[in-house]
Amino acid sequence: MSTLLGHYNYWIVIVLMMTGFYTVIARPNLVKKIIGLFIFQTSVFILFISMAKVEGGTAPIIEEGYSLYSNPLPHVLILTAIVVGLATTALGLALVVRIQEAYGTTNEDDIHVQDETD
Amino acid sequence: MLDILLDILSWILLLGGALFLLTGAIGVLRFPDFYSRLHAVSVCDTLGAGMVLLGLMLQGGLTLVTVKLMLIFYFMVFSGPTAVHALAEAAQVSGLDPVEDDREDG
Amino acid sequence: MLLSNLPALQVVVPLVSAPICLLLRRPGHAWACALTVSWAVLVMAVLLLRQVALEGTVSYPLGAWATPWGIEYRIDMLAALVILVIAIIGAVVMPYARRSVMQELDDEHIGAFYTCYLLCLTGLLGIVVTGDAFNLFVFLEISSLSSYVLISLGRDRRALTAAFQYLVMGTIGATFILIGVGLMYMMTGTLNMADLAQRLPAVDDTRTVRVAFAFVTVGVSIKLALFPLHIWLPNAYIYAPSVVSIFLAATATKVGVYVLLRLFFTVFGVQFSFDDMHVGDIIMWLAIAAVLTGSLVAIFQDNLKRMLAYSSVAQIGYIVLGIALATGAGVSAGIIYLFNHALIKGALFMALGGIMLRLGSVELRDLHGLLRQMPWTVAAIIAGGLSLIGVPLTAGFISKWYLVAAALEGGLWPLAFIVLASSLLTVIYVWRIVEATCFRAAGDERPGVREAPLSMLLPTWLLIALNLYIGVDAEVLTGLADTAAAALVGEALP
Amino acid sequence: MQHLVDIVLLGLLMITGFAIVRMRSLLAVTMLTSIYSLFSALLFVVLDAVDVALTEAAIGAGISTILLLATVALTTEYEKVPSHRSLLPLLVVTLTGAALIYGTLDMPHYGDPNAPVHRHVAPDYIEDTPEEIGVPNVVTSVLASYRGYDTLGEVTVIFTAGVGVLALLGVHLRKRTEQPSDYHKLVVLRVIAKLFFPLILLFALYVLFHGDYGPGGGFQAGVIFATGFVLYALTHGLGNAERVIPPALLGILAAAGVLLYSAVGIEGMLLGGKFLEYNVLADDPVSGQHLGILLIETGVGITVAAVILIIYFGFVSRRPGGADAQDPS
Repeated sequence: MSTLLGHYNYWIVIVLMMTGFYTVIARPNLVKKIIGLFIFQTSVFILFISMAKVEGGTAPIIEEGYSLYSNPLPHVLILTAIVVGLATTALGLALVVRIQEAYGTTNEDDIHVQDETD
Repeated sequence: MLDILLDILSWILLLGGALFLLTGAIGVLRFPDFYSRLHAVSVCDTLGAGMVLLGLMLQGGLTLVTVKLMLIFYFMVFSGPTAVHALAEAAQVSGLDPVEDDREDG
Repeated sequence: MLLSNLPALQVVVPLVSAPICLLLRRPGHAWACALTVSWAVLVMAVLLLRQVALEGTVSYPLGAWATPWGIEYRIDMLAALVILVIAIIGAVVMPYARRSVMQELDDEHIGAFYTCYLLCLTGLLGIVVTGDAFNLFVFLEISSLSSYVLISLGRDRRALTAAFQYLVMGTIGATFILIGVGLMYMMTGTLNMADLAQRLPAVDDTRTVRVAFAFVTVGVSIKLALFPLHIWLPNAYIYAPSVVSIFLAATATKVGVYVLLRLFFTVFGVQFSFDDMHVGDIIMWLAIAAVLTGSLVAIFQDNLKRMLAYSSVAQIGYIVLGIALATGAGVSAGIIYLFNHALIKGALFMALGGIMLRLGSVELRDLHGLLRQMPWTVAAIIAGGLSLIGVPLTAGFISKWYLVAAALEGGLWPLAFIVLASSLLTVIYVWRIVEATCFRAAGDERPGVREAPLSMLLPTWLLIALNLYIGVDAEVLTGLADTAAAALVGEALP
Repeated sequence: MQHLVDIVLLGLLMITGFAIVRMRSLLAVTMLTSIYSLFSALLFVVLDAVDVALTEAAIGAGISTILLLATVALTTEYEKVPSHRSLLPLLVVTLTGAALIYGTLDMPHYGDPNAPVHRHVAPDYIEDTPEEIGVPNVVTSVLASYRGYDTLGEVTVIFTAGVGVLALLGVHLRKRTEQPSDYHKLVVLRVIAKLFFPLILLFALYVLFHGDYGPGGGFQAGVIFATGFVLYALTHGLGNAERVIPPALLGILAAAGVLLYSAVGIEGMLLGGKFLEYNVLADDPVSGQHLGILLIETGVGITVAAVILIIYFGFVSRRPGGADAQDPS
């Protein structure tokens, strides 16, 4: 029971991560793949932020009247990771747009067919 | 005494606001076509969120938080109707007609 | 001031020059900027290696914050060697780049090209220098994102799909690494690698740490293209502009290997990695599979770039084989192999770039009788090929010699046999090139095809010369590699 | 109570996530992705990560959604049904998920104050920040000072993305300052946008300079600043927006931000300290820290705002009248 209460949120986050991961590797549409990556990464962010939480703590902005703060370090890491995620998303979508212009499709299977007939 | 009164008032506002928001959500699900759904959203949202904000302001008292909440309120009063206007306009331009008889499901 | 801040400058100089390079409007200026910086990086790398050789491991606290609170730069012999590899390739490839890039890219992209090259250099150097697990992730992303852009600048539209595939796999790999780092942090509360190494043994029987280990390993394996996670590599190398193929083939995967070494030996320790997790057995089988399939597939390729790309998959297999032995000799062999392979593959891809410039194709059937028209380039390919096979008096011989010796020392004679047998496979595909370029008559006329320009030929032969030099006198290199390997294997022992 | 809120939010995230996998209309999926991001931002607030929540809301729900919409407008709206179904992805995902769940079994419990993460390194940040850095927001002090080098790397990453989009899509300056074809219909939007535009920029500056005391900082400010211009471009046409802020200037600004950040680091070296050491920037360490943090946050803000606008212009200028692709009308 204590395992359940102590870990249920991690388990849900893992399920979320895997939905994103599945979308990346199973879907042939390139935009959908990028969305999958986005979900995958966002869920990993939740994992990090969850471990920073202290029961009864508050946001790590030092103020009088509070003594227990959540861990600021994972917050910092995830701030960085969010920006890295945006960079990846932007670059990936730019590639998708160029692929659409070059192939006329954003479906991975169609692209393979076109490449093989070249 | 005043504290308790303010507290009760703010809770009434909060709960009332929540009720309106819920009504709006049900409206979106139940109304027949796009325009009436939009109507449900815009009216209930403005009122509901306004009430919630007001309730929170009463909770906050005379602090910086209340000022920020007022700014949010100001922002919402303008942005809510504008967004709904833009949506309705977009729907109209793209050729979506309102359903006049609700038995024909749109 | 300069010397005491050397570790930071090693990364900061290319980092600062990247935005400056973007601001320079003229393509020629951007090239000059990239060239100057590449040479400066080489000078710093040599100085740094000297410093490490004299004083031992160098530590540099960024922002002057004490570890583990701040980020630390930590350079031991292994790191200094890998930095030297990157710096040599960068310094040699830049004079070469001017002509090749001018021909293969549109003018408007050249500025962005050199900016991305500098960013990629920054990222790769940053990965090697850092002593912080999360900082490694950040610089990994810098190098990855810039290499996606560099690959996508290839002329063929397939460059776009190759870059996209690499982006998806690379991001999955990076996210796996992030998960692994997160789990390690969760169990220890620290991100500094030295601190992690101290605190992990206390919790290394927990399932969380085991899973963390697995995730980082898989993530890094994607980056270094370990079989069967190599599927992004061939297309990325083939359709990228020639300069990018050279640079990435010679450096990017090597940095991946470096991260793997760092992880297995420094962070988790030999005992945990190899005795508890049995990672040695797993990667040994994968490496054998990589060596055999890579070589076999390479034999049947008609596109030379593709042939070399698959050969890279095989060569990475050899390097990992050395690491899998987990002995001082094995790791040392892996490091020597890493160094030499960067030189060999750099030279080979450079020669191909020259052919690409003059011929516009690297299909085997278009190269018939090329020896007459481009004797020096073809000679470079043959010399590089011999080194790839491991013929005595080349660098390739030294690396294979040490690898076989390490395998025999561990009593694994079947392994030594596989190394030798797969060298025969290498002979076959190298022979195919020799046959086509030297013994086949040119089918159709190739008017106007002549020797590659001197600016491209000289760098190519410089690398070949370095190859031959190491083949004759490898003492310095093996000495440094032995020191690095001893530090890795030794520091983890009780 | 805490657990209840957590469970509700996580449940909503699960529903959204499954809907994203199942649905084939990419427009709908884009909106759901935005909602997913908003829910996670809410969860971050509940988990005390206010800075992260602000960033996630601005970047995940804001900018990413705009980029996705632009891409969907340029490609197809409906995803094709895959021609073949393979069990391999499902197998890989199941194995990965199972491994992770196996890994959770020895984890410290959620919210446990005795977990290693709360005992080592982090407590010192909270304890030492007031005297060493002198700012109340510990996230800012760690981000900008203790781990300032990571942040430099992060600015470089976003700069790389800007250069990449510039190389891949290019930003073509429009000669015509043409108005959207349905310009007259946008009166309401234009008026409101004009009303909000200065306020958004003001808010961005507030977030930038208030980052020491409350949630906020360079990234968030940069994103908000950029969204102001995105709003302007949406309502007044791309041509007009490019007259306000010319694309050529954006490249320079993106580079300038990175250079400002590195210059602060190098200044530290020149004054005899280490790279990115702020203590030496002023006479006493704490004001040096203040100065350093302010300068680097400004650099971050400049680069982020410029790069996001480069990316936005790159996407929408991809076809004639590009901005119309997302115009509400």
